[in-house]
Amino acid sequence: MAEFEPKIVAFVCNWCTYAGADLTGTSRIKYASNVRIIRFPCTGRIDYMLLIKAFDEGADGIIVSGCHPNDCHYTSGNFHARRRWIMFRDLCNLMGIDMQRIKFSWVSAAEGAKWAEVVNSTVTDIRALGPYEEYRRILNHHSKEVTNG
Amino acid sequence: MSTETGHVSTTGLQAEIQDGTGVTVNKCYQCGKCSAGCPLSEEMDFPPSFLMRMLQTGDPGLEEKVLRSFSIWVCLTCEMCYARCPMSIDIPQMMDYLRQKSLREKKVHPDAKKILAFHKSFLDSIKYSGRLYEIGLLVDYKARTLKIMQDMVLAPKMLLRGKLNIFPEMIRDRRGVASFFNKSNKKKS
Amino acid sequence: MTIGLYPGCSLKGSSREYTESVLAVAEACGIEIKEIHDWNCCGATAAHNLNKELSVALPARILSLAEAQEMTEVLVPCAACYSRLKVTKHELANRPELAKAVVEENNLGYKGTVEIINIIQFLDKYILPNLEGKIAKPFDHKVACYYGCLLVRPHSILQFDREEDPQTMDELMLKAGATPVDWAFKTECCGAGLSVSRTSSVGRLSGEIMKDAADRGAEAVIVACPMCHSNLDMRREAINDYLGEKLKMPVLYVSQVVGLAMGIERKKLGLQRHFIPVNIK
Amino acid sequence: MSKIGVFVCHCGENISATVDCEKVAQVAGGYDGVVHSIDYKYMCSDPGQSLIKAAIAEKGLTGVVVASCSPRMHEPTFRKACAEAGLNPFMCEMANLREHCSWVHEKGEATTEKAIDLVRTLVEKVKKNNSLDSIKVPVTKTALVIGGGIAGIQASLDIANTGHKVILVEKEASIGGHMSQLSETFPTLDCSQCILTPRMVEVAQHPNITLYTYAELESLEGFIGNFKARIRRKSKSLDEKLCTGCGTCITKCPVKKIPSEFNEKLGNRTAIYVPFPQAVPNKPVIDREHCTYYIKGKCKVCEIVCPTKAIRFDQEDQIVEHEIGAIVLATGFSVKQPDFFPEYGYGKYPDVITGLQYERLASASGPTLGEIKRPSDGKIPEKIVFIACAGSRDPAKGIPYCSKICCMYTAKHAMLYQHKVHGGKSYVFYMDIRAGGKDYEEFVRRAIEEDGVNYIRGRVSKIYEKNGKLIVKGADTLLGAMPVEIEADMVVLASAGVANEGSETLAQKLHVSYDAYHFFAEAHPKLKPVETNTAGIFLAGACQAPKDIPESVAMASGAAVKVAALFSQDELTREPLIAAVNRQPAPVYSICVGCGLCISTCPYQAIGWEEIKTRNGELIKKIAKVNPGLCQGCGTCVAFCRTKAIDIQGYTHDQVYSEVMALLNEY
Repeated sequence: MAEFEPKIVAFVCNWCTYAGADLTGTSRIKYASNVRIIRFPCTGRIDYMLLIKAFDEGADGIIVSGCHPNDCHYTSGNFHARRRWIMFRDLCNLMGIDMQRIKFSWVSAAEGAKWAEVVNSTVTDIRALGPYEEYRRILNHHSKEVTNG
Repeated sequence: MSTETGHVSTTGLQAEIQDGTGVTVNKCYQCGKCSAGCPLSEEMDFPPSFLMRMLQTGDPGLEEKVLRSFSIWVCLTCEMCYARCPMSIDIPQMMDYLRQKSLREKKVHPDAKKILAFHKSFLDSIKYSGRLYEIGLLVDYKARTLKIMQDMVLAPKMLLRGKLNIFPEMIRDRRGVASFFNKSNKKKS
Repeated sequence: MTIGLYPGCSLKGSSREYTESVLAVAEACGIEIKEIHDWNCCGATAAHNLNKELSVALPARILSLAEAQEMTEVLVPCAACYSRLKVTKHELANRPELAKAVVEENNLGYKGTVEIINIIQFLDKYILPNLEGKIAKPFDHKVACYYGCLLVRPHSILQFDREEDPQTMDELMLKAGATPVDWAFKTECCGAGLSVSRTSSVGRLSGEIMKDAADRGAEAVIVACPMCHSNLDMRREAINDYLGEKLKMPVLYVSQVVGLAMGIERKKLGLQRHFIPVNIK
Repeated sequence: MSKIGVFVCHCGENISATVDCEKVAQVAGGYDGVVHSIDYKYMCSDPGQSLIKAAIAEKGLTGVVVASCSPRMHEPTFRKACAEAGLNPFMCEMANLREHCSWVHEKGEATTEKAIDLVRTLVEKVKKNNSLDSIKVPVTKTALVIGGGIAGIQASLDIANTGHKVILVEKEASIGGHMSQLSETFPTLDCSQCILTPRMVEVAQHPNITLYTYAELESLEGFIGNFKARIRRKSKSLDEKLCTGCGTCITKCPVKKIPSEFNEKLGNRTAIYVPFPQAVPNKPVIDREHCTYYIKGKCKVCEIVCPTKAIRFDQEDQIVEHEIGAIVLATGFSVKQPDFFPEYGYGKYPDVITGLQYERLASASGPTLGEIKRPSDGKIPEKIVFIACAGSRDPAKGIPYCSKICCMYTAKHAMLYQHKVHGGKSYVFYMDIRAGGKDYEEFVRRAIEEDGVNYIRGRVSKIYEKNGKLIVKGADTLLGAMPVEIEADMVVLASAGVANEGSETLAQKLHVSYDAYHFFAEAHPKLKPVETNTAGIFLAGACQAPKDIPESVAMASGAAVKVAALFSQDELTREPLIAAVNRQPAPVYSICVGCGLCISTCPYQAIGWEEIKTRNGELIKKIAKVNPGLCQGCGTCVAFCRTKAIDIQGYTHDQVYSEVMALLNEY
């Protein structure tokens, strides 16, 4: 039987992680091909409802990656992202979203090799967790509740 | 839809060393710091960095020379090379691996027979009594090497100073310890 | 306070004075030492040279025994045994599948709870604090502290002192009233495992060590390893052959020096057992 | 209805070797709204760009997706091509098939599938793109140069000579940097100071240059063309206008045994000092850490002897503010103190020294007036050993990279030794000789062939002292790794060049990136070597990576041209990727509820209030308003806004949600 290949979406900032992933390419470091990157100006821009949307649309895992603390191109965007994430996490817990499926990391423009590691370890972890069918069930459950009033 | 992560392709002894010890032979950039610091490099047929180079070529003829070399037996595992290696290559572990392979394949350098005999006598002593029995070791070693006279001066002096036990110290669970030997022998065959 | 002891084979035979001195200083400070019951040989150089599995299985049994006998801290005076036990503990911690196999093999169980300490750490932690005011006879001599290979290497695992130009034994000797000399052969190899099979190599390696110590004005070489001791002391003939001179400098165990400083009688420290007479006080 | 064109690039074989480009183009051609989809060998080439322009003209494309390399590489190229064909440049997007796909995965279906997913995502995004107009901002035509070494000096002079103002900030008491410490320079053996000091004087006298020595950047705000810099001028305890630089205070200062930084601790200086005799400005500063007055409250000898009464003990640090249009970072490098080499005994044996210390010994203005003498006893060494790669190329010690300059200066050191000590013997332990550069290889050969320097290929394992000699234990790897032992009188370690301590803090102040070793990162390793990721901030010299003098100078001139090009415009166009608050017709006006959260989170204070009033001035509603001149487009406000009333161009809600949906749903 073919191994489960998870669908993973990466939300990354333009200045650090996107550039870091470019460096992974320039350095020809190979990594798993399951991850698709969506570029943002800054992790501060990432509206966490997008993460929910990604699960809605069938993602099995998510990576959010930006600059290291203090290295944000916009001074403090990554701190805002972190602060909001703390609140969002509680919300996720409440909704029953599996936190293991969302990975946070810091990858700078110089850390090409680290990006490959982040991707590979995420793929391995999500693969071990299996497809996110549970979310589909939550979704159905919630939508029933809504329709039943 | 995933592709495997990249890996360096090596074959032959290089690959075997990599699998057996985690040492990447190709990490060595031939600076020679190991050979410069090795206390025994002048007694070796190939100093450590030279040995690494031979392995790097992947040439079967040179690999054979490595397994038949005296170097791997005279190495004392003092760990100096590893301590100073700029690339942190664990040469001592690699030496262990090469010795064991050389022994398995009956390629031990003729001049290393004495060193090997000592190690074997040592292990036999442990197998028999669980601990090292020094007189037994010496007697056994002499029997293996026919160096009857060697250290004959030393033994009486040691006895006189209470440094040698006439009888071996036996541990209780000798069978348990001996079983390690049997198991690891079986695995090899 | 009870501390476990793994003496190792040499300390029961050719270097029993090392054990005697360790026990003597411990006793003088009221520290109870309990030998691991039914211990076996760690396999030393021979095992890891010839047989990888054995080089783990033998030390693992020792660690398991100590655990089963409810020891939390085990003193390993022999530097070679210390290195083997620490390396094995490290391997077992990092390779769970290996740890599992070991447990299956020795039927003793293994959790990895025992702390392994070397002689310097032992003297530093348990003897020195008791020594304040007990230095009866400061060991007022120039000494060369010889650490050898296996007390400090492999540093990534042992994490003891500095790999190059270590200092802990020097500091200890300073406290015992001695004056450590600054010398260059602190961590050079004495020839160890080749003692019997290639005595000439030992003569050269140990000879260089003794010569540098002598040139720097040391009156004694201080060691923490039975193999170093037997090479520097018992192989003095080979050393002198190599050097072409008659060096009479004695070689003492670090525990013997501490014992002498505490005023423990020489016989209890096993000084009479040395090949090269210890003529200094 | 969108009419999208998709252009898949092979990038020679860089993409097509692992991605089936034809298939990508074919699949994309079937997507809703895609009216044109082709693949081509080199999209960025002139014919490639013509294909895009032709398609825009012929098919009336409303959006373009170029599937090729990273947008960080060629986005400007393709946007410009679109603009030339009459399409708004912001209607062009790029799918990164090279750096994020073909280069990092093996050939196979999975890789092509990923490429297709990426193209589809961008197709859906571009459908939601808006035509945008660039924003114009004014330019302040004053440059700030940070660092007064050779790179900073060169950049300052070049910019000043184009007629623009320069503010040069140097943290030490004199400009000159490392170059002022050097003896002679390779490969010409020019005296370093002789070629540098005229430049230093030129800086001091240039009408367009304001020089702040003993000063550091405190903070920086703003953006390209419109920075505001605050500079801390540390107190020199001196009224510079009154001081004539006569030096009486220095002669009389009673604290004389402070190891001189300039002489790499091989000589001493006083508490009131100028770093070296040719310093610019040649006026002293008081080192408050060592000055007796500041420690004990009395002394004041300098004040008493000063003929012009210029000493000011109560002087305080001063903060000056400047409007700046562009910045050149030229903070240089440091030499790693090789105390992490206990096996070499640096710090333990006084005669084991660094290359930079050797420069001071060899310099005519140095503590030995150019004679090579051992620091321990002043004897002239009869045998000297140079060790290359003492720290560099040593991952175990944390520096895996090559410091680049050591091979050459080591050859020079050995050559100078042979010139100065007749009959002396010199040895160089090396791993490789890296002598790439005009006349460099010839220089090394000269050292070996004419001056008789002994090169030994191998690394040294240990150095120890015996009977006044340093025993160097190495190996000769060209002789079968044979052990070599040399009894030397002196050993010189070619210690690694490393980033300055605190360089990451400076990088954070300026929002420029830095690499794993804390050197500042250029915007592109090949095509943008002097730019940083932050527009308007440029790099010069060894703060980017270790480099030699000619390279530093060339880079400084390069950075100066970038600044001059910027200053040649009266207005700048900025990417309009900024935030805007939703506006609607009456009676809603805006869905902004005026909570003010965006105002408090904006890192640039770019958001303020706007009052919507009736014709007769009655307040209807108070909403947020973005100042387009200040907004940098980070989007933090967007994520915070509860009513989604604020959005950011280029990354609008519509765009990013479309991307997520397209990515996870195949057609």
